[in-house]
Amino acid sequence: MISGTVVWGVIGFLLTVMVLSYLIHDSLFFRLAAYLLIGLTAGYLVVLLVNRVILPHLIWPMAEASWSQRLWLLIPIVLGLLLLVGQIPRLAQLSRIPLAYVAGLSAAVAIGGAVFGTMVPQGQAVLEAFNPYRIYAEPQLVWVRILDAGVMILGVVGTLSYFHFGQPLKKINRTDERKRPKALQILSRIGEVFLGLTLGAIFAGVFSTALLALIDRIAVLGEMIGQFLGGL
Amino acid sequence: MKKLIFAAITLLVGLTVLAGFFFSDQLGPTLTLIFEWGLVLVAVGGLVGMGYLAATHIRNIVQRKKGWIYSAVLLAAFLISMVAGFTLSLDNPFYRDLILNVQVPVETSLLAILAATLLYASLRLIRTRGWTPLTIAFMASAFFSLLFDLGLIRTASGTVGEQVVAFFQRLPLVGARGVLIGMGLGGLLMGLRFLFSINSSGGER
Amino acid sequence: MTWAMVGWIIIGLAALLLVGLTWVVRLRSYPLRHRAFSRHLNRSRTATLEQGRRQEIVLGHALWSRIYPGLGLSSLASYDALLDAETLADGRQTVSTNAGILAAFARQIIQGRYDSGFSEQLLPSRVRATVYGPTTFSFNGGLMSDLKMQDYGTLVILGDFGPESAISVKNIHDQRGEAFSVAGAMASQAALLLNVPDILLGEEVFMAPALFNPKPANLAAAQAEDLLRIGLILALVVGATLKAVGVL
Amino acid sequence: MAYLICPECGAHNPPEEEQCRICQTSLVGMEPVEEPAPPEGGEEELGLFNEEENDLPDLLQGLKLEDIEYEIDPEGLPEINLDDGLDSGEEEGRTPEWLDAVRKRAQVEDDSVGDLIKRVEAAQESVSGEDQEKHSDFESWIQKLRDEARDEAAGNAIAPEEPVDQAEPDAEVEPSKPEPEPTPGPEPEPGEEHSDWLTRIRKAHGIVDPEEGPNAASRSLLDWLVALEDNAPGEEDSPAIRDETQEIETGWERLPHEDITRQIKVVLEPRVTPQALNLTREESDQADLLSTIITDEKADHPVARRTYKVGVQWLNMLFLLILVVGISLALFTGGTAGLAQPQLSTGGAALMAWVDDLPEDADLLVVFDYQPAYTSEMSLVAEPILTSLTGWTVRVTVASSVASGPLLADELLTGAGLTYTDIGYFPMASYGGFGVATGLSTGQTAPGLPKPAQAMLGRGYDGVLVLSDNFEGAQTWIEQITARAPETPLGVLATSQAAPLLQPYFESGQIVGVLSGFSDAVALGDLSDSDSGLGPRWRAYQVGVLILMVALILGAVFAPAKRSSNRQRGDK
Repeated sequence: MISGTVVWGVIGFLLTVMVLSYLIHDSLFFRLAAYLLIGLTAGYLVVLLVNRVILPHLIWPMAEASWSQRLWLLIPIVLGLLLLVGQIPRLAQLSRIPLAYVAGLSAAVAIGGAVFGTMVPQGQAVLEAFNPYRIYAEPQLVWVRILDAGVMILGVVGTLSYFHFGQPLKKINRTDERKRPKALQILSRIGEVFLGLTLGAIFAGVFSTALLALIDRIAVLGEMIGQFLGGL
Repeated sequence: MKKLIFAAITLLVGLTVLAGFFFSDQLGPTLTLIFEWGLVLVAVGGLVGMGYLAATHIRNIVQRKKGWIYSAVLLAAFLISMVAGFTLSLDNPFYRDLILNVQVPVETSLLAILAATLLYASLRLIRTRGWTPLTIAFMASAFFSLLFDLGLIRTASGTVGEQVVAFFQRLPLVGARGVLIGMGLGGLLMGLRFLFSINSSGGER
Repeated sequence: MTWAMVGWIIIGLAALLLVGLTWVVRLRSYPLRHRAFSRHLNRSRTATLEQGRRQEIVLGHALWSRIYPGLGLSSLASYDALLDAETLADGRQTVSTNAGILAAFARQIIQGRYDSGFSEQLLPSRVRATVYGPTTFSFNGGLMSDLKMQDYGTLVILGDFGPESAISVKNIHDQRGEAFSVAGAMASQAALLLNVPDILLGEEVFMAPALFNPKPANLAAAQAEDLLRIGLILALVVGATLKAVGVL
Repeated sequence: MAYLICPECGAHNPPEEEQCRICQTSLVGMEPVEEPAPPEGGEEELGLFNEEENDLPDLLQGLKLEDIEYEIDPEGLPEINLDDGLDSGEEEGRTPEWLDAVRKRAQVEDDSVGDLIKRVEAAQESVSGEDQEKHSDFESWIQKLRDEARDEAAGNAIAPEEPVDQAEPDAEVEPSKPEPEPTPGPEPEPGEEHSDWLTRIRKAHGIVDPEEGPNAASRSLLDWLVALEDNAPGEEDSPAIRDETQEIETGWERLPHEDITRQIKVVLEPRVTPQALNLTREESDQADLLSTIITDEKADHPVARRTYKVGVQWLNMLFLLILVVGISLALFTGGTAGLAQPQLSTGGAALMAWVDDLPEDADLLVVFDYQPAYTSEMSLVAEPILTSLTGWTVRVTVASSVASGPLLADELLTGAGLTYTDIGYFPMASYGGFGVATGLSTGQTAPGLPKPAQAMLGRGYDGVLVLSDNFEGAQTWIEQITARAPETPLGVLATSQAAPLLQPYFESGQIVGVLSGFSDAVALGDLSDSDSGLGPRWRAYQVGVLILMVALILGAVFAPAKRSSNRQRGDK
């Protein structure tokens, strides 16, 4: 009697071989594995969205709620229906209403998130490096913390300058089109270095993670082949 | 006229949510309601997306487009997964095994392919971008990060060496803060553009 | 003054600047950097059209990006600027995402554009929004397959996406096509920096709509962002000084 | 009127523009060019094709575009037979909608098609104004030229009076297309003296009439031009055209491994009509214009083509082989000697200390924010924590912000012998973080959370553990939870790619600790324990990382130095 573990192990082995065959050449096997993943995941997601979002947020409350609450619940139901019906080309305009709603919500979330979730906390963190109580908290290595603070403001300001969109306002020819206004141009050189340092460190992390996945797959293949040969 | 109505809906919802950030006590319940509806719409949008996915592959099969056989495999897997999910429920061990034992090997293998891709790409960094402060800093940073990761550079705790190493390890954060603040600024302007319908979500010019 | 108030001041200033520059000043021109990017993109898309090949536009993985708020919206704004009349007439463009709601937005944009300018009976094919897969990796698997099965000449990656997109970039290069990266998380930018010559990093991604379609509204947003950034830089420097002397 | 010509794409821009409307190339410093004054008399009307109109993609596009609000009733417009042939599927006598649009555009818009049609009408009017007999039907006049050209080419005598619909008695008839109607209009016999120059030019250029076929008789000049484009590729090497070539930079040279340029035929001199033709100035102008159109259509477009370098593929395969073989050898050959033991990060040590201090019946909220692709790394990172918790009576509650979260939780926690309660999946991570954090802090209604989940969040937790595969995901949860429920300790388990940017949150005290990446897992594990499998994997990991470092160095060493100057794309 073959156990489920063995069956799933064999399936995992085959799928791994099919996908990794892509490293040599894009093949029928890779596509089969990829489309199998898409199909299964899509079906799973439909079930998940219905069972974990639509039902608990719309249908179940509808059953329990009072009449006045049901009126409120009708709004998302109608919006959802409009989004669905709007997929018919002739009725496309109907989906503009729920999309306008989502656009407004997304815009507000983006604004709030950008300011209160990113700009303000990150700005605070930059300024915090200059907090004298923090710098002189311990007598030793004060210079390291002062250096930290200096590097922090220089790096952040430099990186921001690097992102400046516009060219100098004075007339330019095409060879100058990558230039920024002078002061920002100097700062942007520093920012470019810090940006490189950040992306380099992240690249190392990304490669480490991907490498570990490769090692895992090779290990799985090796173990399965070992078991197979051992079983002969 | 229709454009005005859509713009008004966007503005009304957006301003209410923004006001909710400010008057969180007074507008708390309203905010909750708006978010609930948004969540439902995003979920319905997810279902619509699945509809697009299915429609694309049904079209491929009907029109016998190149690779239609893969579309057939996809649709079969989609139907099996959906029917099994609704009949067996998400907590059924077999269903969980079915999904996870396909997802894990295939996705991990895709990530493994990324390792090879990054290896190829690392051969081409300078060829692609040239010797610039950005690329030099990028290479140096990647190098030292990998060395630290391998444990080839070790420092005793409480020494100046440890502080210096920690200082260099903090440098990537500086650029990251700059990027995050900049992205926040961009996000703020982009949000305002949609809020004021300067960028239309309807596609008309 | 609390930090929350600082946040509201920033929002107010940004709104005033944007409205003023968009509807009052109505900029006719604002010289942007990275023109090379849009020139290369235009050239690549033109060559793709002339060769009868397809364009692939990826809108990213999320409308509500987690830590990069606005990336989802940014991808829609950039796509809107990329959807030109010749592409609509040619119809050989696929716009893809793994977020259903983003796909719904993209479809609406496409539909709106066709409704306002085309007799569809004359079109050999139509630009379509599609979802290759519902999750990041399933999407990438679908994209990788499609890039190999069909003849793509240009790949433009917009919005919020991860480092796995580097695989698709290699695909398009193997197909003798060109890739252009706009946005993405820092991890993806770190991965793509190595093999995508035309890439916008960090905040530069919000310049994309103005680069692709330098209409007054887009230019106004770009200049407003520049002005705010300069203000922010000054505020940080002043704030750091005040903090150091113990005033803040 | 003056205009600026874009140095990049050649588009015409108004003099006040600072950048090209088409390709955004800077026009600053460009000298405005004066549009040549229209020649006298009928020449303006007969100067049918200016540079913009030669842009056939635009012209074809214009045929399809209808994106204007019409102000003029199309009924009032003169008839021009543009539809026959192009719309073979149309019902006879019915004007297709796109043609109406084109005609309306002709009245209201200055694009290539509209302007072209206006000029055609102007030509007809002016010609009829000068001489009622001459060219009263422009289209049939052009058609006549073609017929004559064909007849002459076939050695027949030109028969001006020959009915148009009998021009091609031996033309092969396509069944799918309806037989075209003869174009109405007066007999253009006086036009003959002007019309034969065109025939001769066409003969001199050896141009095969693209209109040959059943619909030829009723096609218009516009239709003919459109068809010319279709025929052009087949006529590329026409010996009749004197070309010179030059290198055109196609913009692909920046692509990593090759510079692509292709030879593009560019006519450097205006066409000189053979003396034997004995042309008048008007004919000569028309000859130049037509020649330019024809040459433009025959010329190769700057199509980008990368020559595919097999060598690069081999190099990639070589490195892949080295990577796979190196990893395999490291994995499957025994021994752990010579391995450098990684140093446990301070964040990792702090997290382990925090877990050790938890009460045995601790109440933990575990957030699953990683995708199945990262299962192998996340399992290794989580193993030390789960091992510590095994045997305790901890109560674990699970929330997920990725679709596969519930499945991964089942695999990871059940595998470690822990029981847990799943409070749901949040389609939007930031939204889920907001809901969970609100629930944690208030225990009251949290948006996006079903009631059972709120009940689970109502009680206080001894700690929250976030398992995330990326910095962004982890940061979302950190910011939401530390901002709304700061009293709840938060620990993070993350992949290597999230590690570099998470350390500061630990230093600032927002999180109690962060265990990230394989090196932390190895530092906590026992390399000598063969059951853990860490030793071989760590060895393989070291090999892989070293191969990457070598690749980076080789890539830098063998990169051509010239790139540093011309590889400035995107300001990098």
